Amino acid sequence: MTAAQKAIAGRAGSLPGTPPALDMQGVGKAFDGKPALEDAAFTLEWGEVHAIVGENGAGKSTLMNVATGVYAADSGHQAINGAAIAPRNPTEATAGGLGMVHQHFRLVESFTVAENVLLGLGKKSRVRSVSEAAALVMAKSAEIGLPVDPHRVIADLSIADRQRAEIVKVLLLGARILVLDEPTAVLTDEEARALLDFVRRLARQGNAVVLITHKFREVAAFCDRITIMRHGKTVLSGAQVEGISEEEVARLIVGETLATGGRPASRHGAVRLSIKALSLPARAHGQGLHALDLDLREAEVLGIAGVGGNGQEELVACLGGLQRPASGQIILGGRDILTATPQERRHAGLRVIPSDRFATGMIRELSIADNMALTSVSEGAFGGPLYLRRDRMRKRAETMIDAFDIRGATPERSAALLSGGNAQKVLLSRELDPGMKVLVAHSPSRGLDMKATHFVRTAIRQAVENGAACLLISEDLQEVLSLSHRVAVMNRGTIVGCRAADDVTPEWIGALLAGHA
Amino acid sequence: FTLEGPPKVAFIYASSAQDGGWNEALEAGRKAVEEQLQVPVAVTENIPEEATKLRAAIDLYVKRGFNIIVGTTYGYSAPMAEAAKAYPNVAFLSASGTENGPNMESFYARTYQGWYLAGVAAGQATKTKKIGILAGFPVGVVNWDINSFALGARSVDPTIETVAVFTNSWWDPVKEGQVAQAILDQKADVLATNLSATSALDAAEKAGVPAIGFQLDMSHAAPKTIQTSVVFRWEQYLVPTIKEIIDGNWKPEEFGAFEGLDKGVVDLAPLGPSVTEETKAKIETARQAIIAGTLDPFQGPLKKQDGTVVVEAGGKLDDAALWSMDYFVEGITGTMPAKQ
Amino acid sequence: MDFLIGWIAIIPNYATPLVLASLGLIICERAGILNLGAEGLMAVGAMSAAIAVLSGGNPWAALVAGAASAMALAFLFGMATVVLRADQTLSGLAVVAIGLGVTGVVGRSYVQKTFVGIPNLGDIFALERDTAVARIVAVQDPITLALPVMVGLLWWWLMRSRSGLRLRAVGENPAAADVAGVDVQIVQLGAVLASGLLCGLAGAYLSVATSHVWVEGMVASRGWVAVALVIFARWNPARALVGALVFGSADALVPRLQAVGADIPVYLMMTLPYLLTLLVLVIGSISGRRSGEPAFLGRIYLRQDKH
Amino acid sequence: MLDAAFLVRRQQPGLLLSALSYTGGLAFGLAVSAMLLVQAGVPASALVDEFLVAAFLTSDGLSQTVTAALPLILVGLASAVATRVRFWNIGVEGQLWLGAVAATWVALHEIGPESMRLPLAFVLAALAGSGWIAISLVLKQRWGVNEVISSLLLGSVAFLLVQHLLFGIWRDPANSFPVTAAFPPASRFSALGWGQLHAGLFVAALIALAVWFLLERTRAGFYADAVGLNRQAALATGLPVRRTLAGLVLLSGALSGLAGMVIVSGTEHRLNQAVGNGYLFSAIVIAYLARAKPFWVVVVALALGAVFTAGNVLKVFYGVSEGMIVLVQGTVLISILMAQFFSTYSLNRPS
Ligand SMILES: Nc1ncnc2c1ncn2[C@@H]1O[C@H](COP(=O)(O)OP(=O)(O)OP(=O)(O)O)[C@@H](O)[C@H]1O
Ligand SMILES: Nc1ncnc2c1ncn2[C@@H]1O[C@H](COP(=O)(O)OP(=O)(O)OP(=O)(O)O)[C@@H](O)[C@H]1O
Ligand SMILES: [Mg+2]
Ligand SMILES: [Mg+2]
Repeated sequence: MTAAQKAIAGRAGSLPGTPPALDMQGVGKAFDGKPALEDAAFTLEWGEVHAIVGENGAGKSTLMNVATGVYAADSGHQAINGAAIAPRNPTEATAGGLGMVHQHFRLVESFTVAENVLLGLGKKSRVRSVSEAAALVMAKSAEIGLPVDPHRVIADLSIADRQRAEIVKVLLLGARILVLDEPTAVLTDEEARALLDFVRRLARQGNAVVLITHKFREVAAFCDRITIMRHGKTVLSGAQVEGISEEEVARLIVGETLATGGRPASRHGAVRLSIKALSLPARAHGQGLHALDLDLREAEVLGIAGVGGNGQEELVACLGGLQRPASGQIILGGRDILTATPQERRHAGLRVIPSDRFATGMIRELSIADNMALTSVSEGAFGGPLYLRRDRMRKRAETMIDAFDIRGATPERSAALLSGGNAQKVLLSRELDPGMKVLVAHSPSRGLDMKATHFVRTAIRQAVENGAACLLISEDLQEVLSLSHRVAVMNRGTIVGCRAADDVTPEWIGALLAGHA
Repeated sequence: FTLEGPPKVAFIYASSAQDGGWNEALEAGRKAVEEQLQVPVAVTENIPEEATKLRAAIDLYVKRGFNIIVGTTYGYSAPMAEAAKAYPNVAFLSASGTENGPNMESFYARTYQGWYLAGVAAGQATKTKKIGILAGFPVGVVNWDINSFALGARSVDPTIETVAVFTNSWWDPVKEGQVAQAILDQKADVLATNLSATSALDAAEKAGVPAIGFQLDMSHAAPKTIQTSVVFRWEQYLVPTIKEIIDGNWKPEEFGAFEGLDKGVVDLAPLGPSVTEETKAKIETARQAIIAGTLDPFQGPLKKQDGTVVVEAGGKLDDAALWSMDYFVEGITGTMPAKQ
Repeated sequence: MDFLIGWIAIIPNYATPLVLASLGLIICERAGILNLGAEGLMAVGAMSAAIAVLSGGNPWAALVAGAASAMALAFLFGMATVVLRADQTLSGLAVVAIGLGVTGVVGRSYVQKTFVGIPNLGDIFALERDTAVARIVAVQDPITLALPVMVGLLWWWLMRSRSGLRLRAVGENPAAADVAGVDVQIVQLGAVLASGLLCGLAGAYLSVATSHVWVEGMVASRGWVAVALVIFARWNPARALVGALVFGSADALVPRLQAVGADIPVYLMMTLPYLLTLLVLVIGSISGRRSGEPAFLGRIYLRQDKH
Repeated sequence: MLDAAFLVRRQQPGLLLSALSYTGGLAFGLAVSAMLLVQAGVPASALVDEFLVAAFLTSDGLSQTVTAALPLILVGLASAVATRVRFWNIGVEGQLWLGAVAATWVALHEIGPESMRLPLAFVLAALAGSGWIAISLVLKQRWGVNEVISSLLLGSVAFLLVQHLLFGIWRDPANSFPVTAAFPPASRFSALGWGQLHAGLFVAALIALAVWFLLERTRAGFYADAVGLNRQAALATGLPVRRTLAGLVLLSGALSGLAGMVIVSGTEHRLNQAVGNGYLFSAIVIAYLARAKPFWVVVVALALGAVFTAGNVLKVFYGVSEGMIVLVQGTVLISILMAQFFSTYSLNRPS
């Protein structure tokens, strides 16, 4: 920190006599009797960037959703700039100067970015046409350094592009108190830095920013104060970030410290998976794949780094058999599986952990036992085609729940009721079976808390040590580096570089990504 | 056949009794029975033409002592016949039915006789020598109306052409209006409807074209251009028949009751204001001839639309041939919807 | 030639009620509420309009009466689906039952009473029917005449106006609309009422403009055709107009062919509009277009849910 | 604005609450209906009598109820089976018509030896029904054509085909009404000597049992749920998605077709223009109220059969019109639907 920054930081949050931007006290909120918030408190001062961290399900989003009128609190008080207010809907919150970038984007998929902005601006705005809205988007996107094309339809955008669009949309609403719920989860480091730089400038201009994040380095670099939540309670309230160590934060979040594991021991095995000249035509505006080549060895983790939206989703879909590539080869166990069905691929030993658990990985409405059985039922693990042994499914699920320490799970419970981390454990418990030879893991710890992240990485590490090959695709460079033996960089639908993890430098990655304007 | 217990009559309709047409004509007969014979008469509407539903209704009536059941649609015929076997001491009357037995009689009217007279009126009124008629479905009782109508017109002028179109519904006034327009577009200058709704007559009135109705007097729908309506007078059949049943001297006809102009079961509604004296006279002549038996609408020579001869000169169609009539006669422009 | 003119002239008469109803359904479904109740709403509209005329109202006022009473039934539908979040498919079927039932009960004494309806252009302007165009125009009524304008305005409103954008947003992603300050339930309720209005108008058109009489069940499945038409039209008002014209022309052709004595299997010919619609759908799908179905159609929005 | 009441979704509504809101809705709907009926001139005392006593507690009534329920069970299952894989079969009536046509063909043309007539009709009716729905299935699988519209349209086409037959080759030559000649005895389900009840009872019961077993106890049933709830995930986890979907959809068509056969061979003994009418509404309502569970389909179908029986009584003795009966059905249905609100959500007023 520069001296000037320190001076400002010192000022933030401690101006005597100024009412706080947002003050929440004794907030309680239960969903159908299940408490999500209990006596939570939060104070946001003008001029500061305030981090909220905590495990998955700690109540961070819920707290901010209460603040912005999405949920109604069961109890507690809230004041904006000293005036008591309990917004009954997002409109009232917006009127009070609150704006929120939601974890689950609030974008209409069939609209263009500009149309979404026009919608978001609301009835009272003077902007009336899509073209005016588009001009605003261009201006704002240039100002904050997040590229967004106002005329593209959301459905055709990658998750990262959508995140950018969502941020620009909310910023255009002119909120003085801005809440960002995990805004950087899918951005590159560079983009995240640009965004956070911008919001800090915004704060320094007399606004206030709440940043919900799982990344300590963002807290350390960009935030003034930190609030830590656990089990719906505030366990640390508005402490100065300076002087708090990562270990201490981690301890407060989970109540214990975690040893950080290293890379799995590597053996130089034979090639397990070989992708040759894989090509997929680009959709209307979507990313295609262009002559993509990859080799993956036994007992190896190959990390694929890169900015989201550069073909990662498509690569995973092609590998899993959900999309049919136009040309190329995917050789697994000596056989080309390019046109194989997902089922045939499973038989060949391929396992996929998709980035969106509930879209292609699990079935929300089914029970946990059913979800665990999805892949093995057809193999006869639970009786023949004419009679399904539900008792065996149940037993298996019980074993798995124990083995993977899946909290809040019983075999009969619906998977929809699981928190993100525990849902991911259900998925792992199913995919990391003895038959696995190649694991394709796409952002396996996205949105997970530290403890769950640790669990997931340990599980992958173990699997690889047992001989599996793992293709780890992640936008989180730290995740890639912590597990991979080799690192490849993906850009515009193809692999632009690959080297041993030990030789990877930030400059090398930066240069490869620079092609991505 | 003898009735057990005091007479109790029940009428069962397939749709609403106030339908402005077929059912309403029967309903008038029912009221006459109630008034003239002083017997209790119950009514049930909207029993679909399905064996389960009809049989259930009949069972319920019989259980509660009803012993004269009147069904009002051909779709009831078969289940009624089964019920008649199950209840030999109950009398069954089946309008436009097809089954008969020791305690069951189907009844219908020789509507074609009325339609012949309507054809005479139309033949007199047309200037373009083209007249039109719309009808529901191509069943025998409808086909003979159309054919007889055409023959009546041709008795006035053998060059008259009759345009006939089926709406394929008993119940769609919207379509009837649209079909009426299709017929008028063929330059037909007389329009008759064989259906219960009045929208075709409304179209005729608007176009200033002479109109002919059916089942009830439809003059209200086309007060200026109405010629007449071919109407049922079911009381002429129902009152005497039910009286016979009550009196214990009923003997069902082997092939059903099938009366015409002579008994007054079929008749013409009062002729409209635009009908000329000459036409009136012609109609009256034909009526007397039919009643006297000297004129039969389907007497030979009778040719089908395609020219094949159905009846040689001097002959005439018997009742069985009438019931199975599935063709148009010569002089009709139209399509039989499906072929056998 | 005469055949052609007569045919063309009558097509709008077939198409108009279908278009009116499908416009209503499009508005409703663009706001995310699946409305299968058209048949019932039209039935109520047809009966109320007829009663209004038979009790001495003028036919134009009768259209209003038809629209208003169908709106009342639509309001019940809106209470069920929007406020109480009941299943939309089933509620739609319930509306059909209630609509058909109510008309059967209330309308009993109004059956088959002919009345004076909406005059056609020929009567209003005393047109000479000398040219082909005049003959076609003369038999149209003012509602049909206004239809293209209505469709255009509606299209513009839905696709180009800001309030149309807000309505579509509700049907696509109500959570996004919600945080944008759109009152999702009010918009949906409004859209449901609009569908009542337009379906009611469609029904009223059948009794007051086309047949000038009311009988039970006279809607005769036209509501279901409208439901199909909406999907066919990919929720686009302009395409609904085109679809209705196609359907109407096929429908109008069959009796006309009978009237000239064409040797056709009539029932098989009557399958034509249905098969044609299917064919167009298949071609549309083969050419790879988006179905246009609102993403949230038929689903239930609750702010706290994760959608 | 209407969210201002702060609705909260209940995570797992208790059994008691579900049952309460269900019966509450039913009771409310029945109360409104009773008021309507009393208004229409039915004495209040008669209502209980006719609904409970006549429909269930008298021998005649019960046999009518069960007879009416047989095709309802089959179409209800048809709708439920398709619903399980999220395929909206709006063409139940069309498939039913074709099933009836197949059975009629066997009967009128006396196909095969007498003892084989009913089994043959059974097989052909099932094939005809699934053949008809196969069109919608293929259109959907191949080109993504919405099945709601295709099956709805094909339903109308099927009815027109029936008319083509009834007015054409199958028209009764004696009187030319659109009713076929009566089936020979070999093509009729034998009567059980209790009202109109016939051997189709055993057919329907066996089918219901088989469908229950299939959906609730076999692997295919498991696949069906997965495919219905999340197609993408089912595909990704390697389940046979297309086969499951196709199998259940064809089964749905077959069940509708069999309903057609049970009607013509069981009670009508001939084909006419009326036999298939109204079954779509019933099928969808039954499947919904039964939550697509075969056991409950049977229960709800019997209840609906009782409604028909009671409705018949009301029509016959109290002059209640069809409109009133339909109105009552709609009222009860929407009231049950609306009552679900109370078990699905709770109101959470902020302090
Ligand atoms: N709409 C909802 N309905 C029911 N339960 C909910 C809902 N939203 C949140 N919860 C529950 O409330 C708790 C807090 O959830 P919340 O989303 O606030 O966690 P979070 O701290 O934001 O976690 P994450 O880091 O995963 O975003 C969790 O147990 C969650 O399951
Ligand atoms: N910006 C515009 N200005 C004027 N007319 C337009 C505009 N956009 C589209 N149109 C026209 O309006 C009509 C309807 O357009 P609409 O966008 O609703 O259909 P569409 O969604 O483009 O159809 P499809 O889904 O087949 O692409 C079309 O004829 C289209 O060419
Ligand atoms: Mg969160
Ligand atoms: Mg377009």
